[in-house]
Amino acid sequence: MPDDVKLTREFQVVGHRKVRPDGVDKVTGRAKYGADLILPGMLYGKVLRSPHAHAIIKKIDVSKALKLPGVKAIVTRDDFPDQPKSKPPYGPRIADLWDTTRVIMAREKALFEGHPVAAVAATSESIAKQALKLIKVDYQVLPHVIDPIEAMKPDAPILHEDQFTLGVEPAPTKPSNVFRVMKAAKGDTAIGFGEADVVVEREFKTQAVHQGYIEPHACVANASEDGSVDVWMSTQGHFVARNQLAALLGMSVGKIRFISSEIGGGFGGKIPMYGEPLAVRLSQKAHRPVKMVMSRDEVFRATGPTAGATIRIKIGARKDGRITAAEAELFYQAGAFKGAEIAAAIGCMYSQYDLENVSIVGYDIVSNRPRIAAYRAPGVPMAAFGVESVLNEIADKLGIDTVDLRLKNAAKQGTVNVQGLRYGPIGFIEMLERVKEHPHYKAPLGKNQGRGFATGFWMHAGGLSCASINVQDDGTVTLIEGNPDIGGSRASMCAMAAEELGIPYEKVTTLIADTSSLGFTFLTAGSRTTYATGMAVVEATRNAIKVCCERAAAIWGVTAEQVKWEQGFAKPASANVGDFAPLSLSELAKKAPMMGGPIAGHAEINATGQGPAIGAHLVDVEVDPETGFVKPLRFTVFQDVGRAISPDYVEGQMQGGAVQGIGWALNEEYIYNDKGQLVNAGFLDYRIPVASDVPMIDTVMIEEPNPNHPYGVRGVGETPIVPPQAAVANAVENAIGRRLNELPLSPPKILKALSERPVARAAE
Amino acid sequence: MARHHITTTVNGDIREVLVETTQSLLDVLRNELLLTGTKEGCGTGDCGACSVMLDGRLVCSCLVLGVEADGKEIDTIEGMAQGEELHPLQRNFLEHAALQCGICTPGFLIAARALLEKNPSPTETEVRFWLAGNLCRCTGYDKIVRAVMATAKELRETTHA
Amino acid sequence: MEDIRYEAPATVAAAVKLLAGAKGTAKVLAGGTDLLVQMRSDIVVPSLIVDIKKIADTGTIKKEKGGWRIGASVPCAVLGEQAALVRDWPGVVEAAELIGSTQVQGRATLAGNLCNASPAADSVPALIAAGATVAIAGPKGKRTAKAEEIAVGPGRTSLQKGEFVVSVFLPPRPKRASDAYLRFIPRTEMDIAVVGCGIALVLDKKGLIEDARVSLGAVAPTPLLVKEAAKAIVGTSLDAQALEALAAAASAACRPIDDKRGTKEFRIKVAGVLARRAAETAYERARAK
Amino acid sequence: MARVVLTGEARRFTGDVDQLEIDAKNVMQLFRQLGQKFPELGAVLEDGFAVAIDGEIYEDSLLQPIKPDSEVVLIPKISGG
Repeated sequence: MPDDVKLTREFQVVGHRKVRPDGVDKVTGRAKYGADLILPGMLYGKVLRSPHAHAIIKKIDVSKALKLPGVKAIVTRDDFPDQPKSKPPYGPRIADLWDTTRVIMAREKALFEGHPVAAVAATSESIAKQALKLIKVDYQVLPHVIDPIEAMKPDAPILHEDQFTLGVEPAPTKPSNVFRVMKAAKGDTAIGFGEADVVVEREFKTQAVHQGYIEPHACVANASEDGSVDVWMSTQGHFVARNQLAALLGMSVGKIRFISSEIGGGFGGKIPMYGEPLAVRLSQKAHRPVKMVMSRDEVFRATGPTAGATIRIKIGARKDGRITAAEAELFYQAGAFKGAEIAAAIGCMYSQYDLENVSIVGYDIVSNRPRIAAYRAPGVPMAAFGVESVLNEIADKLGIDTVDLRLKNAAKQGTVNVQGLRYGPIGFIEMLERVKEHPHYKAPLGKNQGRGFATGFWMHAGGLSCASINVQDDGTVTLIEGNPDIGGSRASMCAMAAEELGIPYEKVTTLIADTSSLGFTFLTAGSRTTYATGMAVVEATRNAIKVCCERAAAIWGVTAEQVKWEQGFAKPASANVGDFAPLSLSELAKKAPMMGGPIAGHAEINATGQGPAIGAHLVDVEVDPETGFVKPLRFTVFQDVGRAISPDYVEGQMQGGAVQGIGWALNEEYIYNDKGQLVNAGFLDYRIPVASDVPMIDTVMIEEPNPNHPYGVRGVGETPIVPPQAAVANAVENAIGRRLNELPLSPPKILKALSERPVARAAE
Repeated sequence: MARHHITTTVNGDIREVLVETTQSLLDVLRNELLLTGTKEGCGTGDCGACSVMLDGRLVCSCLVLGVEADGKEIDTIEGMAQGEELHPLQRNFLEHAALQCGICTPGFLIAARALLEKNPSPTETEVRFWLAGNLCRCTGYDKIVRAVMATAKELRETTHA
Repeated sequence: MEDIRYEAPATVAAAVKLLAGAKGTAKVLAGGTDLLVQMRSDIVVPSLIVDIKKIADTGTIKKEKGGWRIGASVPCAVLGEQAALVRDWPGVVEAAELIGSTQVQGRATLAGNLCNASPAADSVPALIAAGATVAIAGPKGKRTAKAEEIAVGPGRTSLQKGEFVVSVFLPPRPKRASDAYLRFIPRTEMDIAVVGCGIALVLDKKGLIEDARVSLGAVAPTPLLVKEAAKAIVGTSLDAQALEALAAAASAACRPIDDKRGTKEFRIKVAGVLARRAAETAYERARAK
Repeated sequence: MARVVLTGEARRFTGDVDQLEIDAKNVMQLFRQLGQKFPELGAVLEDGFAVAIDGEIYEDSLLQPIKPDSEVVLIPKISGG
């Protein structure tokens, strides 16, 4: 973006706390989410799922179910064409179609408990449910494997007979559950460890955790008789879903229109499609609209949690706290299909530090679990849990303040990370100084209380975004963009457009386009929406302003260059241009139909310049020494947010991420029985934090405007989930004098640790 | 499947509807009466998204059979605003940015109103424990609790004025 | 397809007749907070649902012979609204107010909590400690049972075909008597007890414990009445030694399992901790009266 | 000539080569030339890699100019949640 002068002026709208435009509908129950659409003649779809973790599907007999009155269509694997495998390495946008078609409907084998095997559309939910019981599936049950470390063993049951580990030399001849081994290195860690005065090596374990959005997946598919299809879907990216559906069903993209409903939370988990292709095929077969809504049980069993992981961390440091070498081995579970986010972990886990010698190896491992989906800074929190825990231990061993240890090693402008990326300005040192100045850092602690600190690094994304802006006859403005609004992004889009135009925020209405009304817009994910789509919105608005200036120039008989746009008015660019009364947006809009047509602007961009997004968390906890219960008492989140367009919603991202992290640290986990079945597939026993579990979450927004964005925006959504696991674990360690390296830090584990000897500390 | 004819008062309107025995009140509200403001997050009483008032008492509508609503009065989110005027809780939820995705919001509002009717001066702890049955995954609860506290204060001041 | 019959009789006799004559599984519906969840997941597929809320008296709380008669369909949320009941049985009320959420308490009942026969039911150890009895109606007429006699195993009760619980009775309280219930869960709310402990105490004029009942939940297939634990504190002023003996007796009585909610070792240890803490609370409450 | 740095994943396709000089005016030319030297890498560049040019990351940006003295690093694409 060339025109960055605005970074210094005082904003009228941007940065102010405005009520979101979609808010009233959401507090009155009017907003329509995935499950809220009802169409005439609509059928209800339900999915039959495998009770087995690993089984060959020998035969599926739907004849009885089809005869049940009210059943209008049934689909199985036979209703979906098989897909080719794509070539490695797989970028984020090309989920392998061979995998994806098997995620939505099992083909040769059921690969996890809850794997779809058939789907029914019927005139009522109860009939559809009844029909599922009449489908006979002949399974040949196979041995299964749940734990990724077990899945790596030579005698483990193999999920995919044609999967040979990538990234090892020589190329293996036996199939493996390890899809790939990924490496990154810088310098020489052997030399680095040789220079170290203290070396700490620890193994950490985390469990699979679910995004836990409150709205289950839901869609309505309506196939028309002309071969086109409309899909209403709760999704983080309807353009991506449309393209994927076209590929899965062998349809042309132009025949498919996706409309994004309001979305009840996603956190990465609503990027993939699950029921949509099934609903579309059912609708095609039944010639009626079909609604598919998952139950909570299905959400837990069959949609992506994020990877559980085993992580080995080894860090060496000199007496003065300078790190001399850092290594990591990452064993990540991908679920039944490849795709564990080891690349992101490798790229981020040590990246806020200026390290000379680093070596990281990551393993992407399949096992009989649902395929993982992205979850907020996917892949990074588990690795950060290990790194930040070990740094805490090193600080203790060396008797150095834990923030000072980070300061000693903080990345700065010019630092090169393990992937070779050289940083521009990066405000990590400034953030650490802010932490030290904060009253929370020095506040006294009571008995059985402890304080923990951790930092986190994430790269927010850019990518494809489109926006279109229409100035209406009366001077109001309709802005059209393509990102489903999960957390108030429409408010930020309105704010940026209003700021550019110099008109009140209330005069701008933002709509989310369907996939046929706007160019391809990438996901609401990767902390990219306000950054990338915001950029498109600003560019589209500036294009409309250009038209406004041209119209004013025509009215005044001057050139467009002689007109400037200021606070909602076209004005002569200088006194030399002439003495013309400023023309407002509404005056220009009113004249527009007679001056060549309506005023509009649009932009289709690939937002680049994605950059680091760093955060630091400080937490106090109290541990009940007799029960191991951990109560978070105080929590402060520090984050470089670039510039907060909607400060309320930036704070909300920081608070929400921190609390998800608390849940991850203390209670959340997938628990399987010996048959490979999930035993806690509900909110009763998959324990996300409730209101009484957590304190207020204080936020410190550090606003160092991002030079790559016209308003200085930095993506903020994901970073806040990176530090809390380690911060909480460090606080627990500080409170009880024992270190726990396995998440969740459940009371039984803590009570057990309390019966063991406390760790020795150099500082004491 | 046998159906039962029930007559129930929803947000002051008398409604007659045929319900299946196994249909929950939530299903009846959403699918039969087309009142989709009440949400399903779990269907097992663990998330509170389906909170409604049943004869003046806060319940999860997923844990009530539709047939049990016969002769009862039900209040849902659709009846919370009075015409153009939002309930102070609704207004404060907006002003305090107490929602992100908004799927849990109707349940929180119904539950919070029930709290303030019972206890006009709740402490932060009381608010948190009363609302513990309403799950929110986006906000970390901070702004929700603040919005409820602010509403309580506002209502106390209006009553005393 | 199989139809589920729903009936809402107006009298106890009519309910008994329906239940006794049912083919297949007949379920009593009071609050429904367990039944609806079980039906949804096909754990229970009833052929008959008998809603008892239209039976007069199942919905009321009455003072009876100095004690409290609580109808089988009285929601837990109502208990805390009765100040006199809370004064007499604070432990029972606090247990009832721990069942699920505020919303769940708007429906869930003490009788339902008992008859669901979960080893971890929150109100049951409190009821057992309280010496509560239940009034049961059945084809052979009315009978009374002790709270601890209802559950015979996880999900199984001693109720015979055609029988249902009409009310729960909490006995009258002498002076200097009180009770307490504590449970351990990994969160602060919304969980099933990993361990639960109800204790009811009566003190003499000197402040020594004259009578005690101790009950533990979630540490055995059914909630336990632990007489040894009570014995450990009777005659004491709940001094440190008595508390230790109580904790040891409580832990010794546990026969828990490892499951997704906690380990055996954890449950045994925490049972002792909770017994101690609940006793202290009950003792303080009793002394204040 | 821009200096191209190959680390981690990219090195799987380039053997011992961890740096090379390439005369490319934009990313498309860079990818083309890398593909000529390392055909296996060339096959996956567009789908699998982003580039960092002098510390700024560009994904799917074939037309992004590269200056003669630029440092270009190949980085595996990652996606967010």
